Amino acid sequence: MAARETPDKTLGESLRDIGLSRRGFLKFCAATASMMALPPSMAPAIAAALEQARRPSVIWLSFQECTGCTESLTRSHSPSVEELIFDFISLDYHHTLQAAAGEAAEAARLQAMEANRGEYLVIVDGSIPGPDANPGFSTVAGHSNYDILMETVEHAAAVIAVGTCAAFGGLPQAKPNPTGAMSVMDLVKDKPVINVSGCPPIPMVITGVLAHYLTFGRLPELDAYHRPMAFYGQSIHDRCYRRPFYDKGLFADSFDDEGAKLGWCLYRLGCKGPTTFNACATMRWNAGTSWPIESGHPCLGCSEPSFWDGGGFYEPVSVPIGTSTTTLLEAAAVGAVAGAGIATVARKGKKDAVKTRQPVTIEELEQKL
Amino acid sequence: MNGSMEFLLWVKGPLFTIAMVIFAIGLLARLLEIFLLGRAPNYAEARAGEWLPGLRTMIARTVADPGTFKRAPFNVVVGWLWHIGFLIALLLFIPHIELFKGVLGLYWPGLPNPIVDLATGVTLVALVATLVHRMTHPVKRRISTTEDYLVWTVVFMVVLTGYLAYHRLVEPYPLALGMHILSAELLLVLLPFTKLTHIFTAFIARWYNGAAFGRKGVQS
Amino acid sequence: MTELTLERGLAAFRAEIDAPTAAFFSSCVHCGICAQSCPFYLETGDPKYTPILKLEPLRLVWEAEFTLWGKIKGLLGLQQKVTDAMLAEWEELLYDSCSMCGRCSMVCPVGNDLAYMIRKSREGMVQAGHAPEGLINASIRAITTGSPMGLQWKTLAVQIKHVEASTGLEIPVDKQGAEYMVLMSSMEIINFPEYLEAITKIFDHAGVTWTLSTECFEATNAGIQIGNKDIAAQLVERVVAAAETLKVPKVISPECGHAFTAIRWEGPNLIGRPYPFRVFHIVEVLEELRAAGRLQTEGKESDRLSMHDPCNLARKSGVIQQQRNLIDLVAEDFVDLKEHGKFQWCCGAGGGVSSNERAEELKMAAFKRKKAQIEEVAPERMVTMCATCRTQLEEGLETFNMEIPVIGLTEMIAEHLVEKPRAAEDDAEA
Amino acid sequence: MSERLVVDPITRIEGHLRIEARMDGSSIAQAYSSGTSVRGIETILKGRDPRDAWAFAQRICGVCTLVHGMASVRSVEDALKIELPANAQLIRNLMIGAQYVHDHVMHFYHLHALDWVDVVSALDADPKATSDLAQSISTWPKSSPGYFADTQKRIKTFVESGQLGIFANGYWGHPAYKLPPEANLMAVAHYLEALAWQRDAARLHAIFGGKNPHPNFVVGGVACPIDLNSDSAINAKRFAEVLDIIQSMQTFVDQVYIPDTLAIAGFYKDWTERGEGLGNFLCYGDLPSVGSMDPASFLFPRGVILNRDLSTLHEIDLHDASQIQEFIAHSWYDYDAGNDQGLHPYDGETNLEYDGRGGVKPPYTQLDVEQGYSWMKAPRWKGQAMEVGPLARVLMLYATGHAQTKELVEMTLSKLDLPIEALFSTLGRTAARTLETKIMVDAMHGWYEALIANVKAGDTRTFDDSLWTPSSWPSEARGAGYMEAPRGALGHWIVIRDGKIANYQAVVPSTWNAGPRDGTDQAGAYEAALEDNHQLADVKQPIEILRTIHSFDPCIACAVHLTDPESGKQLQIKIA
Amino acid sequence: MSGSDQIPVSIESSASCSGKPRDYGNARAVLGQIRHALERLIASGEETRIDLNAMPFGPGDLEHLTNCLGTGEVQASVEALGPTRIQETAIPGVWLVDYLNAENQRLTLHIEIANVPQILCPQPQDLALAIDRLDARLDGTPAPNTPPLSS
Repeated sequence: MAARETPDKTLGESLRDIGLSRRGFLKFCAATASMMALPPSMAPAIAAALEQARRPSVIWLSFQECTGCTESLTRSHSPSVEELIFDFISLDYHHTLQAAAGEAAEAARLQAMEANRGEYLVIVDGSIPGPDANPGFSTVAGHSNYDILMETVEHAAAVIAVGTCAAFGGLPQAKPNPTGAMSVMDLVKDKPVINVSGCPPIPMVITGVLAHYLTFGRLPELDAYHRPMAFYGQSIHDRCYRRPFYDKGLFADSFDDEGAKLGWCLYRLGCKGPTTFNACATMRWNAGTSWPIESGHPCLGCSEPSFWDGGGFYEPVSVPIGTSTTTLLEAAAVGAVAGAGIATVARKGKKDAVKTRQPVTIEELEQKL
Repeated sequence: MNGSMEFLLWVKGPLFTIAMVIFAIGLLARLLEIFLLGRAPNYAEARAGEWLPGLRTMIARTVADPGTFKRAPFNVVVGWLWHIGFLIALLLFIPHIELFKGVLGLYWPGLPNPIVDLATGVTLVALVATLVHRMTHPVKRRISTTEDYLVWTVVFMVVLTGYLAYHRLVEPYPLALGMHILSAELLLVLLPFTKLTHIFTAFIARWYNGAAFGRKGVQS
Repeated sequence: MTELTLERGLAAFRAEIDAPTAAFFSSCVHCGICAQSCPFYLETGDPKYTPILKLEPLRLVWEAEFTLWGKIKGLLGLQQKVTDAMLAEWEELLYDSCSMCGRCSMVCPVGNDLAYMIRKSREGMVQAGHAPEGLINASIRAITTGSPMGLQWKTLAVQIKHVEASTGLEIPVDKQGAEYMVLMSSMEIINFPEYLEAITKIFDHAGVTWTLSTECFEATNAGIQIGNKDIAAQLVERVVAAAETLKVPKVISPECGHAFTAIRWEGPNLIGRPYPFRVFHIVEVLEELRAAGRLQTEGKESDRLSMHDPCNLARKSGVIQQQRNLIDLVAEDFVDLKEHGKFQWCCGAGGGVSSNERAEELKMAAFKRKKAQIEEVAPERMVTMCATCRTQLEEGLETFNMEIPVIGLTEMIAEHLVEKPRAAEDDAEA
Repeated sequence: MSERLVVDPITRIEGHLRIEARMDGSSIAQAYSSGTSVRGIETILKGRDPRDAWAFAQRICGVCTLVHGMASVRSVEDALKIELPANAQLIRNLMIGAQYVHDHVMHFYHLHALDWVDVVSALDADPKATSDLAQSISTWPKSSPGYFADTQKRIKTFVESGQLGIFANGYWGHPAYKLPPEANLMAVAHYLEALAWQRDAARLHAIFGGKNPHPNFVVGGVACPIDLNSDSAINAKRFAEVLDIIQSMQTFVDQVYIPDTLAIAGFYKDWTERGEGLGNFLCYGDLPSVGSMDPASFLFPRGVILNRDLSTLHEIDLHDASQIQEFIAHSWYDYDAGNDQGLHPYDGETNLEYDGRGGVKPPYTQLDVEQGYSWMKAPRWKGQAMEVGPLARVLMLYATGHAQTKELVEMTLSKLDLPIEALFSTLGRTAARTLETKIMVDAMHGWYEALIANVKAGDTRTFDDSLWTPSSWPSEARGAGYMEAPRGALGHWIVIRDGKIANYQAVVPSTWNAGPRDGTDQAGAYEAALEDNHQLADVKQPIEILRTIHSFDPCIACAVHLTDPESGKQLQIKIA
Repeated sequence: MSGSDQIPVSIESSASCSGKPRDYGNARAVLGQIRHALERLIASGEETRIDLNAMPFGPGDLEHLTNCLGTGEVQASVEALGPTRIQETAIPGVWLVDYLNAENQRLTLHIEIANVPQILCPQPQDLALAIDRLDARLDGTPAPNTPPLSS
């Protein structure tokens, strides 16, 4: 049963094998283009590419995580998670979904690495206690997360860091970072790393990135944070349907006031949309049902690095972090003391000047003639 | 590693606090430096009180007398334009109001962004004009110091980075926003130690002026 | 043997700096608008005459010794120091090219009172030995002779005789208990004897009791002009002593701008106590008489008149409407210069410039501003109420070949007084 | 020393769990449960805004996704004495209900089923016979022979591709698999259907909370306003969507989940004879019908059952320092005042200490179970280990005479022909989960109707802003936020000082269940259950361990606590 | 079962595009885009597809857009990988193409500005086989394992 042969069918072929017509294939390509945030005119290119593509092996490593990213993946509807794992990729190691446990599970990982050397994709969710942290902070099968990661990525084609923990360190790395948590790109330097950030990421973005790799065999265009531009190229704020209210200066001040009910901008309630780059505003969540701002809650900014330490979730973006009025009053007091000091010295200088002042006399003036 | 976001959080966090602390220390020091010097008693019989004319001058001096307007229209108009534009952007842009609310607990209604945006654009143009004026007008060129150019640069940077960030003309955005906040912090830090203090002391100066003249029966 | 030194100068600067000065220097944004209000800059076009620049020595002392930032700069060795050479260079800027007219104080957008600081700067300049020769001479003369022009009582006594002869009225001298003690300026005594005649007539007409003092007849104050409070105080003390001796409740300053501000505004502070009497400019007194209906005039001047407000009287002392009310009494065709009152332009001679021979050229240059103003309204004659201004106007207009006579307001009033009923006069004489 | 059997990773769970078992022949003599990953969220929470806490706490777990956020906002609300608008409580109940139904169904099909269902065996099934089987147990429409043939073909294509993906290296063909091929095929078909169904179920969270996983909450209510006339609020269209989702949940539970559970259970009745464990059960109670957290209005009652004694229910006080305590005798932590005592969560500490507390340097093959062997603490109620979760709740409901529960339990027992004692077992636990899902989905209709009634009566309040601003808070406050999470009793304890979090401790279901031994060598629930009558058919393929462990639905990320940065304890060298 | 059916459901006026002007109407921008696309179609025959999933629509925007476009005469459905529903709008040449998966969840929603939506056209590869297939049927032996044509 564990026998393994290199699959020799392309994705296009296997799709037709399960009864997909050419129209169906066309439709699939249209949906894929949409999912990859590509213009619909790209569908033919996708079709051509898919005729060449094969099911790649994917190894999913879970480290310091909450499984939210996996849960999110299961919410993907285009393609669905079952289509993804049965038709498009070979998910050879994934703690939450795989049947095998213990030694058998670890063996599955090693087999996949061996059979697909240099070609498999590694997906990581969760941060990793760095090489300087206590390796005991997070282990699987007795091995530290760090060792497992480095061992697994060594012969990988590319690494996809799914979720903000894997991409940027996320929650474990939030101050004071008790476990020395690090992101994948902090640790993996010699492989292409794609960050699919979000807490969790939008499921369609996870599958969209996979689809892109699957379709074109290369990484999509990435931004400065190694995130695919197609999804993270624009801010929530710029694509938010409430943006016109922001521009008009109409804001909700509470969660069920008139403004909230009328869908006014949530900036005042702390929305991090202006500094957050993600596709929530267009792709939305759970089959387009809604997204946080549509459901009345300000954006937390979860796809951005260090968002946990980026100031209170209910403080507007422009409010500084941790500057207290008390500090300022103290500073003002120090300033008052300093000013008083300077003034006292100056006054003394002035007084002395007055006291020791010699009146000008005619004789003195005459000398100047 | 996470570059611009870390930069943003740093400028929004510790650096902002540092800037505000330097600002508060510097400003208080400056104000006390002034007030503690005091004035000598005046024994001459006053023609009128000091307070009212002083207060009037504080406000009235904002508007140039017609003669000055005629002789230096550029100075007056451009000065007005960028001051007003700057104040609109500073005080009536919603994110700034939220900042004041967050730091001072005071808030007021803002203006729709397109208006603020327009004001900011005008301010930028006017600021460039002031620089050209400073470099070409004989008097201004003669009296300008390094500080004048430094202060101009900082003020211009504040407005420019704000404009760039708002229009997202610099990527990544946290970098753009961070630059804006950083230049604003630079402005805050420089404020008490440069001519920027006039934001506060001009009103004191005007009061003294108005009071001195008012005492003699002239509304200055 | 003491001498004036840089150290004394710096100490004087230091002693002069007060809260307003600090507020002013803190606020300057180098906008250059003060230049646009300075006749010396406007008419020469030389930016070094920009008013704020004239204050650089005082500003440097303030920055170095009165500010946190200056202290820090000092520690870093970045703070510029005031040197003797600098003060020497600034002497021209602080004396020759500034009449302390205060117009810049009126337009500075941040509200800096620049004239106030020029006055303070001059204190330091004198202590450092950097005052113009002309003003030093005037000061020495004023102290030693009682008049900056070296005038003696006997000269005035001759004038008194003249006036008494031509008017038939007695000029009261050293008369205790008079309402007013009248002060004169040397310039008036020498150049405009008609002034004494005029007030004699007017006071007689209005029935005002007044007196001159042999102890002190001179109100001008060279100490104010050179900018030294020691000399200025000595000169003020003479006035105060005379007024106290004669027990007058009121003292009238002559038609001389700086004399008025010296005695009216600076005097009490120079001697460190309030006066036991009040001080008026003659124009104020005349206006008071007019308002009380005590001036009966007849006939009006029919030619086109305009008026020059002396800076010290108008902008710096708030006497603006009074002279207009008075001129309306006697003139049909009066037209104000476009900028007048508190926004008037200086004639160029004030603040000691006229006593500073070396500044002659600048003084005439500055006058061009006034000239242009006069040309704008094209009057047939100019009226003013300050001997220095009047001299400068006359000289200036002559230099530029403008045939516009200048007259004093007081004389003009005197000329229009209704003759006392002949009968009564005759009776009296009889 | 006898050989230790190690299962690590335990897969098809949330988080990182390791089981070590000391074998006595083929029987488990002693079992040790270890959480092997730590993040430090409680430590990270210190000093932050209590209103933000829910978002941090929620990330304790993405499977439970709602529960920690809920417990967190409740802890702040308890501390500040905020009473919710009734609508907010009802919306929260609906969200909790959706969480239960979603979570339990996914657990059964995607995490637990492969312990009972042999996927490979399904290839041998006759689609027609499968169809007959399906139709005999349920009216679920997707039961045609063609449907099962398609499913079979799909699996076949998949298997023949040579890439087995998630099914690679399963214990296929293990003698412990007892289902006939047709039942296996039916279950595999439902495995796939449930994957599709759960996507729809999760949409309820998206409607009220903006997304799932990790929907949004606010202290003082819910973030979504209600306004029937607004596009941008919960309006009539949204309500209709909610009702659709509830109905689709109900249909699936009634027609698929319950019949499948019973059908599969029928083949594994021997699993009612093992895996009981402690016999002590604890519930905090939950699902109020009013705005306040009044236990009297709870659907799930509160109490403790000791030694299977359903006749005596013991009261719980979450604030009582002597009742709930956490011990660390075998955990990689240090307590400032000594490691032998227990600490009530208000005073709880989380100082990481791996090396000094017996942590074995990785890579390791065996933990030092004499010392610390887990990142989980050992919570105790009055010193006693407790089991929490669906079985505890169903027993509480049964003991308090909840009519629907009694009916469901009796129906189940009679269908399977089992005595009531059968509940105290691995299979009993799994069945209890199914039964409470039914109770929950029915209750959701009631909350929905109550919500609609309020809105129709003109009450659209969803948020109480009276204590929103930190300046309106007392300088010090403490509160316990609790809920019945799908995996059991969950509590968050918060201490607020000057508007900031001074201390934060979560004692979670999987800490109760998966925690290690305490100082008196009292085993945790997993350990006790594994020590109850477990013989392994093949020690190389310890499927029996997976069955019992999975019956608890482990959620290990939840269970693991974290550091205290101020103490710097990690750096201290302990002198023994 | 519930009272939701008694809740008054407010529906925006569907008759005209002007309707209630919305404050955040991104629909309006798309309508402008459609207009330009129509011009291109008429001028040069160039077809345009707009992916509405990529639009930052607020609640109600899509309804506004579809209400404005109205309903035309042609409706079609393609059963492949779940249904795809094609609806002509009241504007000739403007089609709504709604791609759904087997669970009726939307994969993506396109507006096509074309004479005939692409998915309705026979695919070239299928067309190449058309004669063979017809011949096979004429022979009475339908070729096995051929993808079903949409009916």
